[in-house]
Amino acid sequence: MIWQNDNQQSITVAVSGSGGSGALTAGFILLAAAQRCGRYGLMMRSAGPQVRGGESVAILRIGPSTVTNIGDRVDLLAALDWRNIERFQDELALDANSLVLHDNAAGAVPSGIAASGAEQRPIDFGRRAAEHNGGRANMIAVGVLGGEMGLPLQALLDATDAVLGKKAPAAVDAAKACIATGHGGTTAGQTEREPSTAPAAAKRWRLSGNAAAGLGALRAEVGFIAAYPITPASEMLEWLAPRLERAGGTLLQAEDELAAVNMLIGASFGGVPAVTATSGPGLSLMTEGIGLAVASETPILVVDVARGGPSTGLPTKSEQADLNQALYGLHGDAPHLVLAPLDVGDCAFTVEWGSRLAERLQTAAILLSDQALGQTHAVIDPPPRCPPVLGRKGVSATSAQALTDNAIDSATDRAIDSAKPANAFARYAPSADGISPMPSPGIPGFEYTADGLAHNAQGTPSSSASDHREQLSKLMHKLTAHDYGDAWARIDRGQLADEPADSMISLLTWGSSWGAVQEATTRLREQGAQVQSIGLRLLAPLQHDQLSRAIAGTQVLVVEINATGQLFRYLNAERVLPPSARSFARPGPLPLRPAEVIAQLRLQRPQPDADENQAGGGDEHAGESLQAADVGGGY
Amino acid sequence: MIWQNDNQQSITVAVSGSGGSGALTAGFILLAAAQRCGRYGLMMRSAGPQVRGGESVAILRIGPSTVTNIGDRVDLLAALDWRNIERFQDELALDANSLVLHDNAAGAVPSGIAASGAEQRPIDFGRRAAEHNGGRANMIAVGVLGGEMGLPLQALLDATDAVLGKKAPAAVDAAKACIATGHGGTTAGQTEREPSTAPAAAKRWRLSGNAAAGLGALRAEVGFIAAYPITPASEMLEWLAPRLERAGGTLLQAEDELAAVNMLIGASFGGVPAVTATSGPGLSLMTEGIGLAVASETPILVVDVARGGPSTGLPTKSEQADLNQALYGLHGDAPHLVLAPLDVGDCAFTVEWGSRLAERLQTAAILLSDQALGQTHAVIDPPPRCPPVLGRKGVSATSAQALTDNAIDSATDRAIDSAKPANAFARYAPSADGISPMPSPGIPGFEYTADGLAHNAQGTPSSSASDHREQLSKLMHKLTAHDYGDAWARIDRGQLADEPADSMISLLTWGSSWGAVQEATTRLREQGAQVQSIGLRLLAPLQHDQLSRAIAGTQVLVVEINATGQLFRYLNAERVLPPSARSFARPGPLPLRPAEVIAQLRLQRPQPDADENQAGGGDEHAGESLQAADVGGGY
Amino acid sequence: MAPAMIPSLRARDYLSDVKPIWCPGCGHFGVLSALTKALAYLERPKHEIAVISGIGCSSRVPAYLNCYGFHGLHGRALPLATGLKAARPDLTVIATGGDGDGFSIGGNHFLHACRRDIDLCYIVMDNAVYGMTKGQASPTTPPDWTQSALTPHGTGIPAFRPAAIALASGASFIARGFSADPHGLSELIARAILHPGFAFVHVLSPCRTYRPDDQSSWKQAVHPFGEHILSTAETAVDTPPGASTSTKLHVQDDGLGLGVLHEVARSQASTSATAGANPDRQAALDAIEAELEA
Amino acid sequence: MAPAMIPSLRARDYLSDVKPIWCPGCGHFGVLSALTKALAYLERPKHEIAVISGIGCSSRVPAYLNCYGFHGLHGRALPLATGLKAARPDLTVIATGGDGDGFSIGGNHFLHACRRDIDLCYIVMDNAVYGMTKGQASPTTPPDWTQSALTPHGTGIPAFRPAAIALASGASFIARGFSADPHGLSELIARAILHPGFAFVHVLSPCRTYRPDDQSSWKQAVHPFGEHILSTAETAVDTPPGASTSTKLHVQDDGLGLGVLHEVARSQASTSATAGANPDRQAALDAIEAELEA
Ligand SMILES: Cc1ncc(C[n+]2csc(CCOP(=O)(O)OP(=O)(O)O)c2C)c(N)n1
Ligand SMILES: Cc1ncc(C[n+]2csc(CCOP(=O)(O)OP(=O)(O)O)c2C)c(N)n1
Ligand code: SF4
Ligand code: SF4
Ligand SMILES: [Mg+2]
Ligand SMILES: [Mg+2]
Repeated sequence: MIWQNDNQQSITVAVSGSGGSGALTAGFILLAAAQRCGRYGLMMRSAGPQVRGGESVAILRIGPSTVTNIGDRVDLLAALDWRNIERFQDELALDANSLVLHDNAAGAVPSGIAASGAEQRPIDFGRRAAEHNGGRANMIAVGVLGGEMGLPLQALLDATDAVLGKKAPAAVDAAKACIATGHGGTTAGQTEREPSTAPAAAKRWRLSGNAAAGLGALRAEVGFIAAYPITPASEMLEWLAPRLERAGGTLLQAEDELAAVNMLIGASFGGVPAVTATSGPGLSLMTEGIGLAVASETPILVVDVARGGPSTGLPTKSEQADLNQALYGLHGDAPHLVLAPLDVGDCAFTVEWGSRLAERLQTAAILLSDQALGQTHAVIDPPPRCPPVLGRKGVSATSAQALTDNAIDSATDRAIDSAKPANAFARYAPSADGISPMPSPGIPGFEYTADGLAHNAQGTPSSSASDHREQLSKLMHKLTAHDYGDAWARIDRGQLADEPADSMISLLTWGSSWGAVQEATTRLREQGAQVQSIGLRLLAPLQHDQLSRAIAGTQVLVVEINATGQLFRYLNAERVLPPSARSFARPGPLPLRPAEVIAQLRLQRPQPDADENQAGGGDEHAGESLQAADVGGGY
Repeated sequence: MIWQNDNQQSITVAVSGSGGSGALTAGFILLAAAQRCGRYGLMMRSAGPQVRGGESVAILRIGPSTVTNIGDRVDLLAALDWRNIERFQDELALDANSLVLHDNAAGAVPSGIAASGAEQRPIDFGRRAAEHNGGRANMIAVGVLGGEMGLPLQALLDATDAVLGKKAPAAVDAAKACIATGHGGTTAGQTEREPSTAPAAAKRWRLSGNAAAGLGALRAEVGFIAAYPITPASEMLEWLAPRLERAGGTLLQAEDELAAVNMLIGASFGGVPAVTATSGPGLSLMTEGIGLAVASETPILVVDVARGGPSTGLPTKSEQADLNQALYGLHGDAPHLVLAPLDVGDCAFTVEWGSRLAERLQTAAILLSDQALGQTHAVIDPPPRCPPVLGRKGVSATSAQALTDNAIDSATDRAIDSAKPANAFARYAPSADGISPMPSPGIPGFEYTADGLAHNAQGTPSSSASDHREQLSKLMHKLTAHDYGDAWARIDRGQLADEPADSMISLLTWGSSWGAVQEATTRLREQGAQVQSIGLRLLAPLQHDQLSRAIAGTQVLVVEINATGQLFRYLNAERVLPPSARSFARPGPLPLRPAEVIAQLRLQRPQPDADENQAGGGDEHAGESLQAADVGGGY
Repeated sequence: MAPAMIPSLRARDYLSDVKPIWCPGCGHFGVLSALTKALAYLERPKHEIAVISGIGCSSRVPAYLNCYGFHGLHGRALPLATGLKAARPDLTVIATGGDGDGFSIGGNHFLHACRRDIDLCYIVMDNAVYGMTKGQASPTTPPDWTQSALTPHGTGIPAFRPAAIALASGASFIARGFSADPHGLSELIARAILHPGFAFVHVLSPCRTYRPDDQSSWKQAVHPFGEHILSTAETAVDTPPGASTSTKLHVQDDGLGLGVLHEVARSQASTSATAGANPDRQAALDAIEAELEA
Repeated sequence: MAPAMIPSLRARDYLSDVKPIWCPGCGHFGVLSALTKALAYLERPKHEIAVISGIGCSSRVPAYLNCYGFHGLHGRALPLATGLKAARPDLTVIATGGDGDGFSIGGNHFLHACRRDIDLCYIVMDNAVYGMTKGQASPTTPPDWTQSALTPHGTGIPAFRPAAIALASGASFIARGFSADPHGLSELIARAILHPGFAFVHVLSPCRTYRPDDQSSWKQAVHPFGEHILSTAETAVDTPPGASTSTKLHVQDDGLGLGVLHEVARSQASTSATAGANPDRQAALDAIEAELEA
């Protein structure tokens, strides 16, 4: 059954157990072992409501090429015990082709699991662990699963050192002994189903999306972080705390999110690129501050590792439902950047890009990660650096000479943009690209006061209509005039010619849904369909013309994990979708599966008497009938 | 020149002067006088940046029928002096048909004013005031203007008592003497140009939009208010403070907006309808709390008296730029109500309706007033009460009997919706209309814990996908299933048949822009155009079918005062507009004038080689080229 | 004034059937138990009680009781409770939460609730850590605690002193209890509920999971806070040295003294700017509308 | 320690050419003047100074200076200033604002800035009213002030005591000045700027427009705050009565005593959880990336 999950030759395994059973540790060792033998993989985890020590499940998918989502189903489940297993029923997705390894000593297979029709194979995890001094059932499971997955024993043992490294040597030895026992007992272990080893040069990284986001901040030369802990964003901050210090920078734990975002603005005003991370409730508290960053033209990046909403919502589970707030959540017209990474590794790329764009454009950037990216651990190829972006447009501070000359240039682009006026420096002077030079405190001759009140070019508060218009259009223009290059989206056109055929389907998505959508694309193509997938990385400003060109003439399905079709509505607001475009949106917290997307396309084959004109007068209700739950009407 | 401003026979006059000159007092007396003789009117005011005592202008428009906006131009300006008058140039809108009354003692007419071509008539306000002991120039101006406007002297004198009532009698007498002097000197006063007196029964009210909003809260039987002061919302609270006490209720000044919104939730949880008022920065701070009200199904109403944005923005000036935040500003999918009053009196109607809808639907309502409504004083017909809305769906608390019976009914609709379960009361039980009975603390047998975490029907936190979907769809369903009746919009179709002709133009707008749009409609009709105007009062949930029907087959222009066309984009997001619909959006702070709307329609006559297909592939850029400033791209 | 032995008989009647998510050994169990004991002692009917909380392990309390309850937003328990009490003075309103909830994100409301001195009982379960978000430093964490990955060198910031802040802000009742002493704690909670003003109960409530070693020492370290000299005079700042508990609080508090630390009469009559009863609402409305004609 | 007479010669060099929007006679003029005097006395180059404020009449100060400045959000001056100082320790960072800005909406940041004891000078121009929003009660407004339409019977809440809160929260320097005494005030501000920790300067700064009668009495009522006993020992709560200024602050402060109320050495070394210099950023990044292979 293994390697047959799909044409990608991947396998999905799960380890479940009650508090203290070590299901997650088992998962981490398997993932690290996959990394060690040139495979790719990812691991999601799910836990019950207990703060600590409750039941939990690790679900891993491992494959020979990049694994971007958890797949449709679980091939193999190792159940260490059955405590509260029904909580994970939906996540586990067992079926008649699955195999369940369980310990008879833990009781009968629960009816919910049995109902899946999965093959049941009792393995006495507990008894075999007891053979080793300090041995534990979860390590027997690692051995068994590793064998079934074709992971060589040595890789498992090395991975054990890497994962348990900080534990007492005796515990590590006991774990290794159990793993060997488990591995030896599997047929797979004996039939030498070793995966093809990847080229030695191709190093794989193992990290979570939160760590990748932290890495992106380091790559962007961020020098200041202030944040308030919140699930599921805290790990990004915890990853960064020691590393930012090594790279050179300051991290502050703020008293709340209001403080955090304003601290960022202070540091950035001081010339130091600044980032924070939060989740929905914190993002709500930051909106006033983000608006100040926009109006005062002080660059900041806010990473939202989204969880299920509304309100306190589902703190440990994922949903893509903060898009509305990220796009539209500021009072007044407050143009800013919104970006979203498309997979775990892309968190590094997109955070770096987002921070650099914010710096260049002197604005706030909101980056939408989510729990499904942030808390997923993956084995990936090292993610690329973001495209080059010019740095903050500054003023020359090197010499008194520069000041006598009143010359202003930028450390990075050398353009002379403005001259120091006799009186006050015109911090907000209009310019061709909408970007005004931004001196940092400490530079003589350019003293200015930043302001969140409507202001004139000098930054002096002004309520005149003309100043307001001038500054507003400067804020908008600098964002739209910038050339974002090709990174605005990932487009997978497969082997198709440049001009798409009329019968082509475009699967349009964003953020963590990309993986499943892209896999659906591949599978559909293999079934002969003409499909392309587009994952938007830059959500605002929308790259209207590029997107139009990319989807021109195709049938568009917009895929996302939220109840109201937030991306679909946004693209309609921007008038970029054809009237025939449809929405597939459903709430979280379950991760999107490729098969769901494929099933939607089946559902969406043009039906002659469809809902095209059901409402009066030429309007279109398209998409609404296709969404999960009753999401008609207008929110 | 008077009465000839337009076919509505209204007149617009302005009084300007430096700090302490009493320009605003003059305006208030003129408005009160208009009220006293059966006229309608409104008065806007504008002031310089000084906190107090700076220059200011009162602009009044008075007419024989309802006055909904300030008009296109100023007929008559009385300048008490010229200090910083250039600050008001844009607002004053003088032209060659205007008349400027000025005091030669205050210096020459400034070039900016003279350039308008207005007739200049020197009047020695100062000298004539000095003839009276304690006399002041502004009161001479009241007399002169009152005469020019055809207001009888007695009305002016009565109005003086009403407005200056609290001042020392000597000051009031001096004012009256000056007014008589000023009035006597006008030709109008002598030619008995008395306005036709309105039927004695028809009483006129004089109040600001903020006061009207306060009245709406009283009508809605609101019993609790907590708020933090902010311009331009404070006056609503200050109006309410003593009056809520009289009507029976509690008002608390909170330490900040975070506290205010959570205090509301507490009071409402206690069974007491609760309202707050704020402006953009405060609304930003309240978004997390509003989301809690949505998720915990605790009714609250938040009135946003919007000012110019972004950030601290233009605190004393108007803009309709908080629509995005009101619609989309909460994290997660958080369905709620968004409403906007259409004129000063409609603030009473819409606040009452919004509060009652929130109560009925157990959700948060955001009401978008703005500075142009809130701080405008108007003489109007008493606004109607909102349509009847059933009250909060409660439980019976009258007797132990009811409890033994486990019967639940509502004080208002008597439906038996749910029975007390053996264990915990299912506060969030699904029901046909999506509304679950909400007991107030104090009622035995229905104890429950409200929660902002995802929860099951009992309110117990749950992260299961099925509970999440069930509760989310309940939140959405209760809003869409409700029958909002006809109050969702004001539609002025004029004399047209029910089914609009193909050549008909629909002017679609919301909030404070309604007045100018509606007047433009009337004028265009008189020019032979087929025009209807639609002012949306209920913005979310959008009444998709009704709106579709109303605009079916027409050419739609969406009019609003913000830079990015927020309503236009929202209606596109909801796919309710035809592809030919266009946007006229420009930023504040200048009030919308009917002539601007008319000019836009001229601009928008179909141009053969229009921008219909300029971008690739069937998408539409419609509207963007028509907006003020450069608002392309996607925010 | 000290209530007699609290009968624990009916305490469990105040518990709902929702199972706590707390880790085994968590201090918050003791607080929950003390709270139910206090309610039973006071014989408050559960439907007349509302328990309001923020977010955190400690903030889960409302759902574990079968009173009315509200599990609100992180840091906002006090304004929610204030709104409820102001609108419904007939109810017994109790706010519960943690040190992060109350002193970090909720610090401003703590200040102003103390100032307002509204009749609430506020129980903070202080474990000097953010339990719920997995072990970051809270305001009451000692500056040299290095176990959080977010502050690997410790916060470097002296711990927040809740009682001193409450005193300086005007709370009229301040007590400190220990979750491992549920009887003593239930007595303090009962007195706090009875106190007609803002009654702050600071509870040392160890986090077994994230502060296991540091907080096991509390058991040895706690001690009674001097004598319970109760003054109905003004608060410390206006009181000569040596005269009142308030001064003791300033000069003797090591953060581990248990008991009532401060108790004075509530200093003001009302918490609301305006408040009125409702004899004939319609008549009042008619009169207000009539004024608009003038 | 007390600086010699402050030469007012170059003070005006710190003024921008933006005209204040303040009402004639507003106390804030005196504070602006004292601040420029202090800066001139300290001979700080204006480009090395950043003045950060919130929103309010008082918060307009930055634009009236020609230093670097930030006119931020209502209530958020302190976090903005904290972020700036943490990122740019080389700058002299001064925060200014009003009583509403600092003690009402900004109360939490006030608490935590005092605790953090970061090297900032925070000048609050307390007029016991919200000037900018036209005369509502602020936290420092006496409970019986009835002139605001929002609180027609007065707030009924005792006034907030900024110095006591600052002390309880851990500020290492607390002073009180009077705007009508710009020389004394400028000396206090200069000392506050020199103090290497969080230095809070509470300035009585009358609002001529909304508190004309109430605040004219301040001129008569202010008096020196005891002697300036400066202790470098710990703060009041751990100090026996009678030994330090801190105790005086608790027992003798009527809110009108001028001078340095409290001054101790800063209690901690750092304000940041982690902070590092940047010898070779790329090398560090490479090493961090390499660890991801393991
Ligand atoms: C606005 C917001 N910010 C952050 C969080 C994340 N959060 C939840 S609980 C908590 C801290 C809880 O600590 P404490 O109040 O001390 O309670 P404990 O868990 O220790 O009992 C935090 C930071 C949140 N829910 N909302
Ligand atoms: C979030 C937010 N809430 C409210 C306001 C309105 N507001 C502006 S200034 C101010 C009070 C200012 O009072 P204070 O800080 O004492 O300064 P003063 O004007 O008295 O000098 C308020 C409430 C705002 N700008 N932002
Ligand atoms: S994490 Fe700590 S505070 Fe939270 S339940 Fe566990 S022991 Fe208690
Ligand atoms: S309102 Fe008061 S505080 Fe504001 S400028 Fe005028 S006098 Fe000063
Ligand atoms: Mg805690
Ligand atoms: Mg003030």
